[in-house]
Amino acid sequence: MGIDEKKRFLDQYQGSGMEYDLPKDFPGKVIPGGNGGNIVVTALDSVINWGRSNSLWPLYFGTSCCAIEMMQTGASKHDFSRFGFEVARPSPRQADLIIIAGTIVNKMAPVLRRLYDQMAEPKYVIAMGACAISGGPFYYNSYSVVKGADHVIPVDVYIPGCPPRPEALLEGLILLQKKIKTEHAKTKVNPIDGFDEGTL
Amino acid sequence: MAEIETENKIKSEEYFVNMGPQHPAAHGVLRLILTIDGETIVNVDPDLGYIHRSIEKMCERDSYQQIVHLTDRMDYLSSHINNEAVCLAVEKGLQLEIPDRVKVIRTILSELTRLASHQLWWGVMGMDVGALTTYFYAFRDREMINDIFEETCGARLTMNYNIPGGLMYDIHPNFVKRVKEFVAHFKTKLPEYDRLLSGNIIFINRTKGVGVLSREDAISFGVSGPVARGSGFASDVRKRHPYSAYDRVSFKEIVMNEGDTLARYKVRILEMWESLSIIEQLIDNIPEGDHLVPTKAVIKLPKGEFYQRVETARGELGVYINSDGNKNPYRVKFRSPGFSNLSALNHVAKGGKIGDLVSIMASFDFVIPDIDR
Amino acid sequence: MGYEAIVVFILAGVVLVAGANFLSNLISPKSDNKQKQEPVECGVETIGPTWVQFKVGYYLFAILFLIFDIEVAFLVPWAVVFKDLGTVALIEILIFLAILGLGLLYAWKKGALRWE
Amino acid sequence: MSNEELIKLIDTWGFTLQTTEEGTEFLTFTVRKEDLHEFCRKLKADPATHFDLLFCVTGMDWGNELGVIYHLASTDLKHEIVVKVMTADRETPELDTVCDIWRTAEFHEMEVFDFFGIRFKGHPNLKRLFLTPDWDGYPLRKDYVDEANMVIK
Repeated sequence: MGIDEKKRFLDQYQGSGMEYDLPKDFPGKVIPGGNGGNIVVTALDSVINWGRSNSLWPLYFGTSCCAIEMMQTGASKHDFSRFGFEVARPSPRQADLIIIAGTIVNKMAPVLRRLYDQMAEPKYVIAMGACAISGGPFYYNSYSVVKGADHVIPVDVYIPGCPPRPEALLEGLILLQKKIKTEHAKTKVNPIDGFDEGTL
Repeated sequence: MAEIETENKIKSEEYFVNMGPQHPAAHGVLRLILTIDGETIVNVDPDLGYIHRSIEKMCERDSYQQIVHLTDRMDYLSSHINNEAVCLAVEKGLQLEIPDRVKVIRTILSELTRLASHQLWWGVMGMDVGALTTYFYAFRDREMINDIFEETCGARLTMNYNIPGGLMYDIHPNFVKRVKEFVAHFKTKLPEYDRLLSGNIIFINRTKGVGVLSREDAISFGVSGPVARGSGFASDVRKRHPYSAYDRVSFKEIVMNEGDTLARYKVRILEMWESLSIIEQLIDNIPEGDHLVPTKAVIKLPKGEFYQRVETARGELGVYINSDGNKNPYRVKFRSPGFSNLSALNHVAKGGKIGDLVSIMASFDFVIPDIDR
Repeated sequence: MGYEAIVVFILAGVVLVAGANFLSNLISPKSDNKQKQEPVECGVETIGPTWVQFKVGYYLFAILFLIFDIEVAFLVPWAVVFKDLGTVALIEILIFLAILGLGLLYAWKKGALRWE
Repeated sequence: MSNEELIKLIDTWGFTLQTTEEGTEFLTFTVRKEDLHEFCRKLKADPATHFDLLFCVTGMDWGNELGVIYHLASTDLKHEIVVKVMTADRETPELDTVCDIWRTAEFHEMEVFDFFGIRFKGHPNLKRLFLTPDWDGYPLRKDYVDEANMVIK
């Protein structure tokens, strides 16, 4: 089946009135997420987005093994301060970005949701590692793992790997910066508004 | 003139503070509910489970090869040693004879894991006590070990290089060369660690005489690892129950009797030297032989209980497998070093300041998924 | 005569502060919910009453720091001009320092700095 | 002290015990529920045995009994034994605590209560350590079923 028949579903248009053209056999339901991308960006927006994307402050949020790879990325060899992520803040009030590095457990989910709510707008979320994407190695037979952090908060960038290499995390961070650069202040919707947790 | 006691001494109430799941000094998601009066801590009550991933329940439905992959997500800083623990337990159950080559390689990789874990601990302890540069020094050297692991085992952190019966594949041709390079490099860097932090007067004031754990309490709390050896309780599993190639290497077990945070710090620093000397003794004469004893695809342990303990960077990890003869175990219990060490935290931190609690926790070197499993 | 610098200085201060606040309110998206107002305590809600009478030592330390902070604020203009004021200014400042030093000694002896 | 001497000494204490050595590498005593506390206290207090290190506490569900397995070691006499205790009552299983003998048992017994539901008489603050307080059921029991969270494979 060639590419054009099964049109690859790449971008979710948000708020610009364009209908999603879903391929017929698309299994899941589309949850409107993200801050809207690929919209023509005015001059003011490009300045704002340039400033915002190059100075994202991550939150100290490492639950398990991926946190070690995040620390490696923060250290000297794979330095993520080359992209402006260096200032990691412990308090959600001063952070723009949560890198969910590790497994989210049922007991931790309300904590993560509360931290996300207490962050100032505009805020972004990176799900780092297989556990944050879908529960990872703990998907089967585990009674306490939330199968994916997007059951708790809307996620912008997913980084696969268990744990992902520092280069993979850097690539995810750059992807997030690209996404921010295409934001449009007028039609920017807070991702939490249309967010539903979905079933297991 | 004596300090005049004011008649109406202003009474201050105790209140609760969460040193909660998301806290820079918590090294993960450990929540401590502190009852404090001003700065002094009255009681530390841990509330765990924020990273409890029910590994023991999963093990009851996994085959033995699959259990090995779960253990390095438990104490991810000594992941190789955890894998080795489960593999040794399964090999003990099957009475498998492991070739010498595998034993020596496993020991070298265990010591490299211990070094990597102690490096990270040293970097983060400095950061917890306020010295940020130690973080960058430690992680610079840790990257070299990660490169060695990546080349030989394929993964940097959670390397599932061990399988019951030996190693997944043989070591990389230039493994020996790179390990020698690393050992030579790190021998010049370890004194730099000492110069950077050990002699610093602020660091000494923050750690000397802070969080003293006496030997009887260390035993009564079942504490193990560098925390126990800092209080004079010699609990090194590599000496008491040697496994793999530890019986053919000579190394000193470092025991200090002061029992305070500085003693625990010194024990780990000197242990790094011991690990380096162990690697040096083994790296040159890795015996020839095959790297794997082939086992059946579906491993069935005979009926009975098997207990294997290993010395991880944090203490004694015990793997208790109760098998009733079919392909997945009846019950698996991991005796986690962090969990027993945590039971001593309240006793040690009581009466100190909040700042002391941070340096005590850094010296206990908790890894929270190891506590929560 | 010479006051323009101060006016420019004040203007720059006001413009910078007001501008930063106003601009950030203008372009930042807003979202308000109940949990955003709650105090941040490591991701969980606070335990027990938070408006409690805590240790008075904090207040004493803060007051002592404040005194010596203001003292430095007085020293700075003096330090700029004391060269051409001669020894008279020096004696005055020494008296000023002595008085505050006496205050510190008194607080020290009263045990304000002891933390137990 | 070797296992035989241990067996002889412990028999002189007059507890009804089953001692076995097959299927495990440790000398295992299965003691009755009622005299668990007394047996453990003697094990630590008696200078000849002096088991002062409790290094592993394992909750067990043997199908119809619930129980706890204590791995004990003596740091100076260098010998190790395993003490097992069972209770057939699955609704409100109740055992004596040993946390006044070994301080670490306080945490381990909280864990066993959390996963198996075995209450320990005399434990200072027995509460759920890992799971949320309103969690129903005890996960590590064999008959635990939880369709909401668990994807069985």
